[in-house]
Amino acid sequence: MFSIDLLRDAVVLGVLLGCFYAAVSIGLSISFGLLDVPQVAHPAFLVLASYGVYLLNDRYDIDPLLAGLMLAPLFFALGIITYRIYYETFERRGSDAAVRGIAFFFGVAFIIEVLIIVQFGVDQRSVTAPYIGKAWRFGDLRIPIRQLVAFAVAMGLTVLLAAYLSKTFMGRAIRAVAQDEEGLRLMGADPIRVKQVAFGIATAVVAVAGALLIVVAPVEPTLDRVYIGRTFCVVVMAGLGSISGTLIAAIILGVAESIVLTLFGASWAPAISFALLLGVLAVRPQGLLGR
Amino acid sequence: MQRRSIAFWLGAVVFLAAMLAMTQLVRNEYPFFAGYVILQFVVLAVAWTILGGYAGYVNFGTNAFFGVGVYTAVLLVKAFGAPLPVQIATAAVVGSLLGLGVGLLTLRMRGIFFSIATIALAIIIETSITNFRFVGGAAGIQLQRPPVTAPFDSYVKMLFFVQALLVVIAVAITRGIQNSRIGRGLHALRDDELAAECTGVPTLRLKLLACVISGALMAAAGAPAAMYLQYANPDSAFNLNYSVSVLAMALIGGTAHWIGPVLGAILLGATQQLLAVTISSEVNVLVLGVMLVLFVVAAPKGVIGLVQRQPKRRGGSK
Amino acid sequence: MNRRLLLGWAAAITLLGLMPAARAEEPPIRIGMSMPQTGGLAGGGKASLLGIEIWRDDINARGGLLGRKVELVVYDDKSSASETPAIYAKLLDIDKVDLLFAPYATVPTAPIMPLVKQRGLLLMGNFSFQVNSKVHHDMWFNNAPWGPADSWATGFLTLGQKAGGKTMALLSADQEFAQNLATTARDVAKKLDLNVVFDQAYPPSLAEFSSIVRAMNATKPDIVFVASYPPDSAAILRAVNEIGVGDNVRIFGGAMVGLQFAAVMENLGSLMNGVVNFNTWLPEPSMYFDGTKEFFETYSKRAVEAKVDPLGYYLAPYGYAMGQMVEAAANATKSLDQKGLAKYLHENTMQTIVGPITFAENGEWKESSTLEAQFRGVKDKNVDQFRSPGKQVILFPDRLKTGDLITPFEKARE
Amino acid sequence: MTVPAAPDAPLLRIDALTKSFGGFVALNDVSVQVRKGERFGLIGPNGSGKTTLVHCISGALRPNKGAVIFGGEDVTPLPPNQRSRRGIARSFQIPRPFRSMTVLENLMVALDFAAGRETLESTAHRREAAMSILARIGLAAKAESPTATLTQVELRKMELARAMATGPKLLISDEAMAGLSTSEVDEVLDLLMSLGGDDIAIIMIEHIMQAVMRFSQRVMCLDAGRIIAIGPPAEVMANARVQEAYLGT
Repeated sequence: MFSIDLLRDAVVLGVLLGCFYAAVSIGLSISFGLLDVPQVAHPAFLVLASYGVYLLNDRYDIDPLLAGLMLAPLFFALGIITYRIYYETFERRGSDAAVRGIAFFFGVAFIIEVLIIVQFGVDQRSVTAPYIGKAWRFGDLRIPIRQLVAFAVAMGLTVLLAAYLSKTFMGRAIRAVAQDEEGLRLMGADPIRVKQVAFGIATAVVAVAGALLIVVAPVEPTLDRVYIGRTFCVVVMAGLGSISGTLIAAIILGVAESIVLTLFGASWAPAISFALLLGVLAVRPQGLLGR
Repeated sequence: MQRRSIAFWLGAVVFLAAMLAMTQLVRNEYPFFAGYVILQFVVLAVAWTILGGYAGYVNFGTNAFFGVGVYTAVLLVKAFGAPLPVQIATAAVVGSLLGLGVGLLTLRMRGIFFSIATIALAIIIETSITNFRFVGGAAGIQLQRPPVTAPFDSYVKMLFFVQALLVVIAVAITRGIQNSRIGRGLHALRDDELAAECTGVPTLRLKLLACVISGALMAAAGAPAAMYLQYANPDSAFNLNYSVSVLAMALIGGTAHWIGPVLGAILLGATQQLLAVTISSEVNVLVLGVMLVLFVVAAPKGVIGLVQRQPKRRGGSK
Repeated sequence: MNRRLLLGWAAAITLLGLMPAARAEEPPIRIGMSMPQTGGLAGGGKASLLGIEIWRDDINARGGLLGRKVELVVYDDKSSASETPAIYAKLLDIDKVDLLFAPYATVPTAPIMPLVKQRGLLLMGNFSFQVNSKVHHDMWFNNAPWGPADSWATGFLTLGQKAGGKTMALLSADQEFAQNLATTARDVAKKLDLNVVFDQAYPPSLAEFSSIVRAMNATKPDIVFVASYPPDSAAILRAVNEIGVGDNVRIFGGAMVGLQFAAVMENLGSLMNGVVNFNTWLPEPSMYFDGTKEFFETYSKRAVEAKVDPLGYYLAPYGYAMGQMVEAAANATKSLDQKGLAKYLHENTMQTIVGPITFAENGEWKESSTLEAQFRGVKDKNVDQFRSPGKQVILFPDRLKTGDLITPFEKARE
Repeated sequence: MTVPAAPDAPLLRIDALTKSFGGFVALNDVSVQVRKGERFGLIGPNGSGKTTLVHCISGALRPNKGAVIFGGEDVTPLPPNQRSRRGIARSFQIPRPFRSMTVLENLMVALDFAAGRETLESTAHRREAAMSILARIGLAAKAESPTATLTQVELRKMELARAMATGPKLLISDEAMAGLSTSEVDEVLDLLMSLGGDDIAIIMIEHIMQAVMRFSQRVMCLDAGRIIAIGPPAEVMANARVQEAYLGT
C-alpha cells in the first residue's frame, strides 16, 4: 500500500504532529535540558494545565489557547515554588541529587494525578473551540485546523524562546548558568535566582502547551505516563537545552511516526520513535544539536 | 567480617527454612499470594539497588527487565513446556544480555541518558511483544500450570518458596558486591565519576557488570510471574508501576546497604497489599506519591538512615 | 410485687432482648469481588459497582437473600491482571466470602479463572470476553450479552453487507479486547465473503489519528469496523470528522468502547451522528423489562453523589442483573451451594432488568443481545438528550430493533 | 605490558597535542617532555590551556591531534583508569572527594584498583598501606572522618594522598594551593616537595609564583594554548612574553 500522495500526506501530517510534540517538550528542554533538573513531573504539569484549561473553557467558555495564556502566570509561580523546593532539598545538599530528585518528581506526578482524579473523575475531558473538529482543504489533502494551531503555537514558542535566550540579559544568563555557574557568579548574577526564573518560564510554557494538549486530543488523568517517554525522548534527541534542536527532533519523530502509521504497520509506531532515539544516542550521544 | 558472613548465611538458612515450614504448615493460601508479590518486589528492589543505589544510575526500565522475564517464561512454556527452573535461568540469561546491550549503548554517557534509554527500551520491547503473536500478542495468553512438585501441596506455595530462594540469591549477590572492591568502586563512581576514573576505577566495566547482574536478577524475578498469574499480557507485564514502585522501595529503604531495599520493599509492598484490600481507591496511588516525596525530602538516607542516626562508617566493610 | 409476675416480666424482657440478637446471629451473605477503581478501566468499574450496590440495597430492603443480609466485599485491582490473584485469595481464604463476582473486563479476570476452576467455585463474569475459552470452567457465567464469540462482528458486518458493502477496513487498538474482536471480525468477513482491504492495529498511546485515517481512506472501504478504547474512540471520531472518510463508506463503527460513557458522549456530541456502534442497553422502547425503569431512577440519583457515569447504560444494569440471577438461583435452590446454583443457572432462564438471560454450555449467553445502534440527531454538550429514545436507534439484533440503518455514513451524519 | 623505557627516555612525552572545543582552540600544537622524578611547574593565565593539558594527560579529555606517550607507551587511546594503573595520578582544581566516604575509604578506592594491588592482597594490608600514606601526608587523625567535615587544606591533602595511593610515577597537582592561606601554602608546598623524588615526577600547576619558583626544576608557561616559554624558573620569569601574558592583560 504505497503511493506518492500517501507519502506526501504522511509527511505533512507528520510535520504538524512533530510541531505538537515540540510544543509539549519545549518546557522540558529548558528545565531538564538547560537546568539539569530531572523534571519527571513535566508531563503531569502538562496534564494539570490541560485540566485547568478545561475548567476555564467549560465554565466560562474561554478559548482554550487564551485560557492557557491566562494560566501561564500561575504556572510561572508554580515553577518558581517547585524549583525553590527542589533546590533547597536536593541541589544544595549535592551528592545524589539526581536520583532523589527523580523520585521526588515522580511522587509529585502521582500526587497531581490523584488530585485530578479526585477533582474531575477518571473520565476523559475535552474542550470546544471554533478550530476544533474542522479541516482545511488543500486540493485532496485535508489538514485538521487544530493541528495547524499546534504548528503555529510550536513555531511561536520556539522563535520567542530562542530570541529570549539569545537577545535578553536574563536569557543569556540562563544559557550561561547551564554551562558555567561559577562564571555567572563572577558576572554578578545569582545563579540560583537565574535558574529559578528559568524554571518558572519553563513551567509557564507548560501551561500553554497544556492548552495545546487538550486542543489536539481529549485528556485523562493518567495521560502523563505516555508523555514521560515521549517528551524526554524529544529533549534528549535534540541535544540537551537546544531549543531549535527540540523542534527538529520533534519533527523527525512526528514524521517517522506518521510514515510508519500510514505506510507500514501502525502497531510498530511507538517502537520506531524510541528506536530512533536509541540510534541517535548510539551515534551522536550529545544529541542532534547538542553542545 | 568472617563472623558477619557466618551470621548472614545462618540468617539466610533460617529464613528459607521458615519459608519452607510456612508452606508446609499454613493451609490458608492468601499469605502466599500476597507474600509472593512482596518477595518479588524484594528481589526487584535489591537488584535495582546494585545499579541505582550503589552506582547512582537510575533504571526506569525495571518493567522492561521484569516483562522480559515474564515473556521468556511464556515463550519457553509455549514452545517446549520447559520446567520452572529452566524458565528462571533462561530469563536471567536474557535479562543479563539485555542489561549488557543497554549498558554498552548508554553507560558511557551521563546517568540521565541511561535512564531515558531504559524508558525507550521498555517501550520498544513491549511493542515487540505486542506484535509477537506466538506469545499471545496484545490479546494476552492464558497458561496451564504443570502439576506441583513435592513437598508442596499447591503451586502458589511452591512459587512463593522459589521467590524466597531468589530473594536469598539476590541479597547474597548484592551483599557480595557491596563488600567487595566492586561495591567500593561503584560508590566512588556514583560520588564522582571522573575522580573515580583518575583514581584507577574502571568505571565502564563496573557499570556494565552492575547492569548485567541487576538485569539478570530482575528478569529472573519476573519469570515465575507467568505461572503465578497463569496469564500474561503486555500491559500487565510491562506496567510502569513496577518501575516506579521499585524505585520508591529502594529509596524509601535507603540505598547505602542491601538491607535498605529489602526493608523498603517489605514496607511499601506490604502497605500496597494492605491498601489494596482495605481502602481500595485513588488513595492507593496517593500513598505511593506522598511516601516518595516525604522520604526523599525528609529522610534522604531512607529507613536505614533513620535507624542508624549516626552512620558510623568504617574503612572496612560490613 | 408478685414474685411470679416479676419472673414473668424478666423472662419476657430477656426474650425481647434476645430476639434481635438471635436474628443478628444469622450472618450476612458476603459476596466478594475486585473492581477496577483506578487505572484505565476505572470508569466502567465504578458504574458496574454502583449497579451491584443498588441490587444489594434493594434486596436488603426486601429482607435479604434467603433471609440473610447481603454484604459486598470489594477491593480495587487497579485495572491490572497482576493484582487479582492475591485479592481473590484474600476473599476466599481470609474474608471467607460466600460467593464470587468477577471484576469488570477480561484482563483482571483472566488470572483468576484457573483459581476458581481448581477450587470448583461459581464465578459470575462481568463483561469479560472469551476468558473461559481455554480454561473450560463449567461454573462460569459471563454476565455480558456478547453471546457466541463472533456474534458481535456478525451483527455489524451483516448490517454493512445489507447496505451494499463489499470491502471492509479494520482498525483496531493493539490491546487484548480489541484484538480478540478483530480476530472474530476477520473470520466473519471471510464467512460473509467481504474483502478486507485495510487491517491495522494501532498502538494504545497514539495521540493523533489523522495519518492513519488518511491511509485507510486510500483503500476506499465500504465498511469500516473500528475496535477502539475510550481515549482513542474520541480521537478517531475527531480525525474522521476532519479528514472525512469518503462517500463510499456505507457503515462506520462497530466496537468503539467509550461511546457508551456519558462524559465521552457529552464531549463528542454531534461528532457521533451516523456512527453505528455496539451497546448493551439503551433507553429504547424495546429495552424495558420488569424493574428497568425503577433501576435507572435510582441509578441517576446515586450516580451524581458517587461521581460516576450519570447515564450508566453500559455496565450498571448488568451489575444489577448479576445480582438478580444469583438471587433467582439461591431462592430456587434454597441454598448457597455453589454446585446447585451453577446447575440452576445452566438450566433456567432468569428474568432480569436487562431481559431474560439463558446461558450456553460455555458460560456465555446462549443468544447474543449485543446491540448495534446508530447515533442520530445528537447535539453538542448535552448529556440529558441521551435519556430520551431515538438518539441511538437499535438496528440489531432484529428482536430488539427500533429502526433501520441510514446509509451511506456521510449522509447519516447530517 | 609496558615496554621498558630506555634509561634516558623521558617519563612523559607530549607530542604535538591539539585540543579544540567547537571553534575555540584550547591547546595548539603543544610538545613537551617530563623526565623521571622531575619537578615541573606549569604556569599561564586563566584560560591558557593548563587544565585542558592536564585533562589530556590524565585521559579525561581526548586530544584532537597529537599523542601522549607515557613510559614509552602511547596512552592516547586509553581511558583514565588505565592511565592511572600505568602510573599517572592527579588532583583536581576544585577538590573532588568521594563525598559519601571517609578519608580512609577514599584512599581504599585507590588501593583497591591500583596496579600493585596483588602485593596488598588482604583488606588489612591495604588499610595499613592507606594509613601509612595518611601518616606521611599528615591526615592520619582524620582517617575516619567523612570528607564533608574536612577543611579546604585537608581536602587538598586528601586528594594528594588519594593520588599517592594509586602508586604513581607521575603526579599532577592542579592548583592544589588555590584559596589557601600563606602558611597553608607552605605546608602543601613542603608536602609536594617531599612526595617528589627519584621515582615520582610531579607536574605542579600554580598561580602563586613564589611557590612555582621554589618548587620547580623547570617551568613551562602556556598562553592561549601555546607554549611561550620553557626552561629554568628564573629564565622563564624573565621572559618578556611571560611578563606580558601575566601583567599585560
